[in-house]
Amino acid sequence: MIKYFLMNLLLSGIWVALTGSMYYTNFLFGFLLGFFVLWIMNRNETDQRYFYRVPKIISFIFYFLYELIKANVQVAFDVVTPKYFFKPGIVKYPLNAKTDFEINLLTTMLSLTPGTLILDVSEDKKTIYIHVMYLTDAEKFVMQTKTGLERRLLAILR
Amino acid sequence: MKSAILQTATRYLLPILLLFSFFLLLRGHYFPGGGFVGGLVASIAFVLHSLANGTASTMKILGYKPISLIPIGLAISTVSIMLPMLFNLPPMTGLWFEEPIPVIGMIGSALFFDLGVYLVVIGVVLTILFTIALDE
Amino acid sequence: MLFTVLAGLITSSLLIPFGKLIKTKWSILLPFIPVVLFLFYVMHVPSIAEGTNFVQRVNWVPSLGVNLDFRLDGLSLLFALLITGVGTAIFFYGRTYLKGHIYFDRFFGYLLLFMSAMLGVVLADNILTLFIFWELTSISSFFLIGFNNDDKSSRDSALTALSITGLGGFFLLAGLILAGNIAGTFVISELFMKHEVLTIHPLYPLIIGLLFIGAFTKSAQFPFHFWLPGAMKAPTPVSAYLHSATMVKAGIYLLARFTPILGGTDLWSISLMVVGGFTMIFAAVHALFRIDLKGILAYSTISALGVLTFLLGLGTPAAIIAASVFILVHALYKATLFMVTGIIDHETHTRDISVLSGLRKVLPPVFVAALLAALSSAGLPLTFGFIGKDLIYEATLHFNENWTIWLTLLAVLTNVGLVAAGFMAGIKPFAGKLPSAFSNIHLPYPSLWIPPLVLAIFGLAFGLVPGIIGNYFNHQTANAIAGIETDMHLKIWHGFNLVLILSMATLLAGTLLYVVNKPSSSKLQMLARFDGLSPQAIFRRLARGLKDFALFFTRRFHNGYLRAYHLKIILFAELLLAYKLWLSGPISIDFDSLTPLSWYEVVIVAILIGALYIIVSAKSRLASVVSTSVIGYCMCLMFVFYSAPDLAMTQFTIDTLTTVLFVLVLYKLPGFINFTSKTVLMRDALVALGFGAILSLIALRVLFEPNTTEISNFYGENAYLLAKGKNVVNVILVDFRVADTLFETVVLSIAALGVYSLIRLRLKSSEKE
Amino acid sequence: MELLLVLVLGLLYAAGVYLILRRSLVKLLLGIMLLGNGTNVLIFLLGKITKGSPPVIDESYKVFQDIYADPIPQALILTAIVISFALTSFAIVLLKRVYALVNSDDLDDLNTPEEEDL
Amino acid sequence: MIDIILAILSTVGALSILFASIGILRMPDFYLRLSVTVKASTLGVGLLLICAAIMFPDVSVTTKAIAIIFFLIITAPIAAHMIGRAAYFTGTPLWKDTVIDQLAGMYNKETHELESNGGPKNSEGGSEPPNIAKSEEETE
Amino acid sequence: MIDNHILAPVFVQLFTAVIQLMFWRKTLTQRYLSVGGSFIGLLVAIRLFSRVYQDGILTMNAANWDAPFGIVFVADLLSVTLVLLTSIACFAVSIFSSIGVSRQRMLYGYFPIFHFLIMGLHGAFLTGDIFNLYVYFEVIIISSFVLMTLGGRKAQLEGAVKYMAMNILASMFFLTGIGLLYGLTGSLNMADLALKVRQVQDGTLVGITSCFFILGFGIKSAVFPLYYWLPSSYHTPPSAVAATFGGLLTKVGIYAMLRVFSLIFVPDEFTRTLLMVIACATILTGAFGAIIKTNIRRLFSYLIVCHIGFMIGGIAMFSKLALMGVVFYLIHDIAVKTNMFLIAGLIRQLRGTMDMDKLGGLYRDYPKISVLIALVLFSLVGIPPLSGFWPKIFLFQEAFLQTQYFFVAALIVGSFVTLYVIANMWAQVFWKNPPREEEVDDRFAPMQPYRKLLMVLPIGMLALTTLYIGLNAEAIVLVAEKISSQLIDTSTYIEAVLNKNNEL
Amino acid sequence: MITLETYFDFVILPILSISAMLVFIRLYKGPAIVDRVIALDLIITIGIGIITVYSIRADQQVMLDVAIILALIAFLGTIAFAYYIEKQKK
Ligand code: NA
Ligand code: NA
Repeated sequence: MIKYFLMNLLLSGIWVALTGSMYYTNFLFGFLLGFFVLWIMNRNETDQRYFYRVPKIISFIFYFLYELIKANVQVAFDVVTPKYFFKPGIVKYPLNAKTDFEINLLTTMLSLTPGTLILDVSEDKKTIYIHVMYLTDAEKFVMQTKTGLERRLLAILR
Repeated sequence: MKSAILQTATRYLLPILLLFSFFLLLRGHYFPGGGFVGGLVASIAFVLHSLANGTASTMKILGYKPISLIPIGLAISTVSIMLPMLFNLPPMTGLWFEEPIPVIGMIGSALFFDLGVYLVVIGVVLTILFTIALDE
Repeated sequence: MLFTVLAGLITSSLLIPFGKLIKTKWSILLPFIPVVLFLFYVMHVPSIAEGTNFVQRVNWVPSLGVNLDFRLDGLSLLFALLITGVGTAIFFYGRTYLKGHIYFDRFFGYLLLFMSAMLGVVLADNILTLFIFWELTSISSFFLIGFNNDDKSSRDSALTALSITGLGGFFLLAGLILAGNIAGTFVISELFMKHEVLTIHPLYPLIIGLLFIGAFTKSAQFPFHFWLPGAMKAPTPVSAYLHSATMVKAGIYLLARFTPILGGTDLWSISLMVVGGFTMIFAAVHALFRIDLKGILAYSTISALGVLTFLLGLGTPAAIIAASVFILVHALYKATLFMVTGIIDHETHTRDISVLSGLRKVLPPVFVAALLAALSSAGLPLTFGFIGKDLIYEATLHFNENWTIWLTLLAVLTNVGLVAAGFMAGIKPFAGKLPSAFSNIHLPYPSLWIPPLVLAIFGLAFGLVPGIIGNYFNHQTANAIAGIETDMHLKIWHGFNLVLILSMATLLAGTLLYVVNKPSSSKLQMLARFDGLSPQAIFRRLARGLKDFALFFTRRFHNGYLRAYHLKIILFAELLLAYKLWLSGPISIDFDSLTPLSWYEVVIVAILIGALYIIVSAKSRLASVVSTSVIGYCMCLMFVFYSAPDLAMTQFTIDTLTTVLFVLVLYKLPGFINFTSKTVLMRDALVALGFGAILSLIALRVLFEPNTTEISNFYGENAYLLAKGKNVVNVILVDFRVADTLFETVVLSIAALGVYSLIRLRLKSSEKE
Repeated sequence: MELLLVLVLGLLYAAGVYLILRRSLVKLLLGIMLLGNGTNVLIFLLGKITKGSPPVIDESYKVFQDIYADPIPQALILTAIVISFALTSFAIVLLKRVYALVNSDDLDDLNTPEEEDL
Repeated sequence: MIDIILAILSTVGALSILFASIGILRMPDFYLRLSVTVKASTLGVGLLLICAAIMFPDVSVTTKAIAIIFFLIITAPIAAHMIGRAAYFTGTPLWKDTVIDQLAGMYNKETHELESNGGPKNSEGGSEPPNIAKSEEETE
Repeated sequence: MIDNHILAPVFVQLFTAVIQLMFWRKTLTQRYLSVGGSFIGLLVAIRLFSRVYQDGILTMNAANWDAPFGIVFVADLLSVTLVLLTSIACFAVSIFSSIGVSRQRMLYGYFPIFHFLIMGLHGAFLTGDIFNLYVYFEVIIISSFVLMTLGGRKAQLEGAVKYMAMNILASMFFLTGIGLLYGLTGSLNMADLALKVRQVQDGTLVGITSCFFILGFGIKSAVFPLYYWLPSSYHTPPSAVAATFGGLLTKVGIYAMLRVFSLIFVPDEFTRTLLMVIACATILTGAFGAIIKTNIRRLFSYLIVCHIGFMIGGIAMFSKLALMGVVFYLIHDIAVKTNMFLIAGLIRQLRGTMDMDKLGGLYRDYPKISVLIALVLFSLVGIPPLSGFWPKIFLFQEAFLQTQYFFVAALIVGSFVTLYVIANMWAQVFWKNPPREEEVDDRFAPMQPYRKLLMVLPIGMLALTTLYIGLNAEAIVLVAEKISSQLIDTSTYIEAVLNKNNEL
Repeated sequence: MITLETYFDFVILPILSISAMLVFIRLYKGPAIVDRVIALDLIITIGIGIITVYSIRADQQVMLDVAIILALIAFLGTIAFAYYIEKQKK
């Protein structure tokens, strides 16, 4: 899989060299072009993970950005209006993520989403404690996150 | 105090910061940066590591006591400064290779001097901070 | 001459390594040094008598005008003979007196040093060289007075003596340099020609004032006389040698030496007459109340020194002749009496004249010596003292008409006292019944009693044949002092005249006084009631006052509080700078030349000021630290705005590190406690704001002062072309000004080493210093 | 704007002076740091400040094409900052030792009577 | 066209930062302040950096901008986590309307270790009451 | 004349220190390195001195940038004389330290830091650049802090805190002054500044700027009313350290003052009056303090203050004669004051205390050492013809010429108090028997002979130096005269630094 | 006509500046030390924003180097505070 990624990078590099334009959009374009070429060439290979994963990553990024903006707007609204709408609380969240890298990525994502903030990870790395701004129901919040962010993230990583 | 998140983060922050410090060191002659800032950033990398994992484990990565970097750095600086005297030039005169080297640019005694500064700064900052941290 | 001066010095320093040797029978070598020197100077007598002067010049510090210039004339020779002659006697006497003393070698070391120094003083032909030896006499005297160093009173006396003579010495130095400056030379024989220049100079009073302080302290003139009785704590040979015969006369020598240079004015004469006159009568009276033999002798010495000063003050040829003779007279009889006292003390272990009596029976040769000396001091005809006294009266009688009676009366009264004192010291212990306690006393070694006897016999011989000393060579002394040819004809018999009547009357009155006066400790105690008014007490009070003031001053300024020091430093800076700023006039601001103002700068500055306020008023350390960081980051932003990226980076990283450091150390500390009162806070705030304002104003002024940019232009133009770098700041750091950077890294390294050792090093208690 | 910097440096000096007149060792340290900053601002200001023109020669040129900020004060301040850092860090550790010894940061508690001299 | 994009990006960025600032000022407790500020400011600065990347034609600027964004993204949550945890540890009170505090009593007092399941096992006074404030006070 | 080797004294010390750092914790090696390095340093200094004495001013353009663009190092006679004296003192202290400093301190970097300190001093004397001078000042300050606190007792920490705070304040004034100077002239090279300062239109600004240097160097050299750090700290560190401090540190302030006020700001009437007032007050302050102290190191500290006043007075009079006095005094003072503190250390070794009330009996027990010490003590007092006497002649002469009678009086008071306290010290420490014989803690007697020798040898060496200064005063006067002429007429210095030898 | 430059100067930079002011008020008020710490952290982040905009406005991309350093190491201060706030309580 890393082989494909490096190949893809090489292709985009060649593209940049060929066109002679160092502008970053050109590089991006070269990357997409390279991806497409690679995908075409390796359609019949057994290991197709790279070609699934890239779209997944892209869709995850958009998902994340959407969540980010949505929540940001919500918080921003709350911040500037005189009345507070939030119901904060600290929630215990059992982790599906196993490795350090997974946990780290998840916590970073969670922390960067407005309304949630990781306070700590338990010693055995099975639980995280999240400070949530808009908490109607702790169980519901845990379920939503599990099916939303964590599932999507793990899908990319595994 | 241990934080798993911080520990994991330092695992990739340490190389990033070190890389960045080299970057600052090498380009100092052309852009903002240089031995001082480079050394400071490098030492911050280790300080961060020690905050996350404990000073003992950072010392293990370093291998040597940071205090031993000080004479090495000073020696490099001093030698690069006295080298011109061999060519009957005043000490501290900049000596340069004729041709520029890719990425780094011109190689000269100034760079060695900066390298000495870089090492001294790392040695100094880490000696100070680790000494205090270990005195608990 | 140089060698004679150095002989003592060299031998003295040889005693440091060879001290043990000289404690053995080799000690017999010691007296030969003064003997040889004495003979050397005796050999010069004929030529000096003919009026020849010897000069020797050895360059030493020519660029300063300080050279080993020596000159032997009548005055120097008299003193040189005294120093070596009495020295010979003292060395023989002292060798026996101190036999077996553990510090025998040290004693003679000092004595030799002293002899050298004294010879140097009298022979020097350069006023600074003279001063050098002058100080050496003080120092050797210090060591000799404090010779019995485990005795507190010895130490105190030594200290007093050194303080008084030392202080006088510094005044003297100032005076000599001033005189030398005005005259343009430090060479004494050249100064003779500058009499006119010096005496009409407006600073003349200052010169002689300084000189007098030097001379009076050394020669124990009132009110500086009190160190001399204290100096009697020294072993008796020392008292005999230094504190009667030679060193105390250094002041007299100085006055005599400077008479032809600075003398001859009313100021000179009157000062000397007043001080000398008062001293001689004051000390003579005091002598009568003493019961300690040495005390009597000390006061009579002071009185005699007063007489000499007085005579020099009179300044007439007659007076000068009198002085030049009296110096010798006094030296001979006083040294004798001291040595006799030493023998008495040595044998009876007391010097109390109310206890001592009848010793003539057990110490006959000593008695002879003492008697001769006492009679000489009383001025009995046929003794040398008689001639001395005659000359004194001669001098007073032939001074200014209006004063004759008073001056003569003064001289007579003093002499009456001196006669009585001389008898008390020289006759009283030997007269009367021998107490049983002293009956088993034996005559000591001849080497102890021969020296005084010899000196006493000299006193008699010179009296019998005054011509051999006086007319032959002493008139050269007088010539040297007067600076002109004097007319000296010493005779045993002048005929029956007023002077003789006065002499006889003095002798009679003195004898009567001796018989009537019964000094006792009760009288002494009565006298002690006036001690509070004595110069000694006044000096002591002054010294204590000075010490108290010193304590007050030191405590006041150096009170242990760092903030108080800072306050004083800052206030001083403010005063200085404010004064300068005030002088420099109004400031004009050229607004057009300023860079435009931006929003973000104002905000950053506002934040910075806010952070400053937090720091200044914070109750919590961490809040202060956070605010310090804020200031650092604001500075960083300012550096970014004003085109200093390197600075911004460094400021930021270093600030972050400092914060980490602070936090590492501070978390243990408790919160600030406010100890200080509101008023103090207000005061400090005012001081601080004042300082800030001053700095701002100065910066503002300098800001609008045009400057050249030659160097920074050079850097800009050559950074790449010559130094191959484009970041000019970095090029400066690693090339143009690399020396700064190298040593800056050294500073960093030292700090790190310091931190390391400060934390790690824990000394064992035995290693603490 | 220069006047702003003039104000800043005055206040930095003032605050620094105020703090070194206090009893607490921590405040003393902070005061010293502020004085250092004040001095830096003064040097920076008197080197004649300019905006938006760092003394870095453009990549494509060998000499400056435009005005540039005076690099000398910057180099001086850089040195001064590093030196201050050295002093400050040593002083901070000194503070730590003092605290360990007298259990406060009150300078008056540190005063040692003369009787304890060696 | 590009100017309009830049204007929008920069405006959104600046406003995010402004909201973060208002948030840190207005929010009633520390955790809320922390929660609001971390992401809003990261987002805001990120957007401004993207503006810079677009404005400067050089690749180096783009890479720098990306690097900065990347560094901010990885460091900001860590910093927030560390300080939040420290605040909780030192008993910084939660807002009075806080709904639930499942962290209460989970820390081992001596070792500072955090348990994962079933609340505190070690006796030590059992489950601690949630650390919810009645009013704001100086807590140092 | 250009000579690329004039920094050799600096480099010798730097190398010694760096190599010692490489032998961290090997105390024996460090001792050998220290003595060896100091010895080489001394030889180098002698060579440099004789070269400069014969050939005149030598310069070295660091990094080959002509003055005023780079940092120039200048060896004029004043510099090399001080370098030579510092080297002598360094050699002596280095030997003394090998015995007089505890092994624990050596384990934690005593020697390297000592050599860094000496390096800083050499650098300060040799540099021709005002900011570079500041850097050396900082080297000196930081290394002296460290030496002072090494293994600190409470009193040492107290001393160090005060020393630190006030010295940093001094640096602040100094650096501010440099900033103002740069603002006025755009230059940092001292010779160049000399020329450019004269072109500044607003003369009052130059005056104001000079005040900052007076303040900065005034604190450094411990003058009234800025002296507090000195008596607060000098009695605390180990004697070898105190010796370095006492002999050399305040003198750097005097050196800097001499340099800056001869070259850049020629003292005007106001400055001279100010300095004269300061000088008199300093002498009295030192004298008062010295009278009341019973601890010999505290006493010496105040004597340092007192004698600094002499030198400041000379600078205030600013004439050839006066400066000869200052330079002579400086030379004498370095040798003597260093030795005084070594002696204090020896006395402590002999008796276990430095309090005069508890001391005694040295003359009885150690007569030869006592004689040696007496020689030094009386040199300090200026008993003629020992070294302290000669410079006073110049000072008196010039004071009379300029009718500075207050200064004459202060000189007399200062000299007298010095005499008194030293004589008193002699009586207390050497003559008097120890008040409690049983409490005498003689650590010297049980030492091995070679260790005894190593302790006394440096004192003897310095005493010989002092003796030479006193007895061969002519040589010193000649040196002082040359230096003084160079200080009065700085054109040779300026030409030597700024000569465009490329164009010649 | 409103150019992007004037927009940055008169809209974006003032907003950022005001934000910094507001955060500083929090830093001033506290109340807890952790509040001050996060305020400090936010000020630095805003500083990065200001530097970015400034570098655009001054056309000085070297200033972004400063921003990189800020972004990389600013959190060290926060972590140090956090570390020792906890330690202090221990
Ligand atoms: Na979130
Ligand atoms: Na740099």
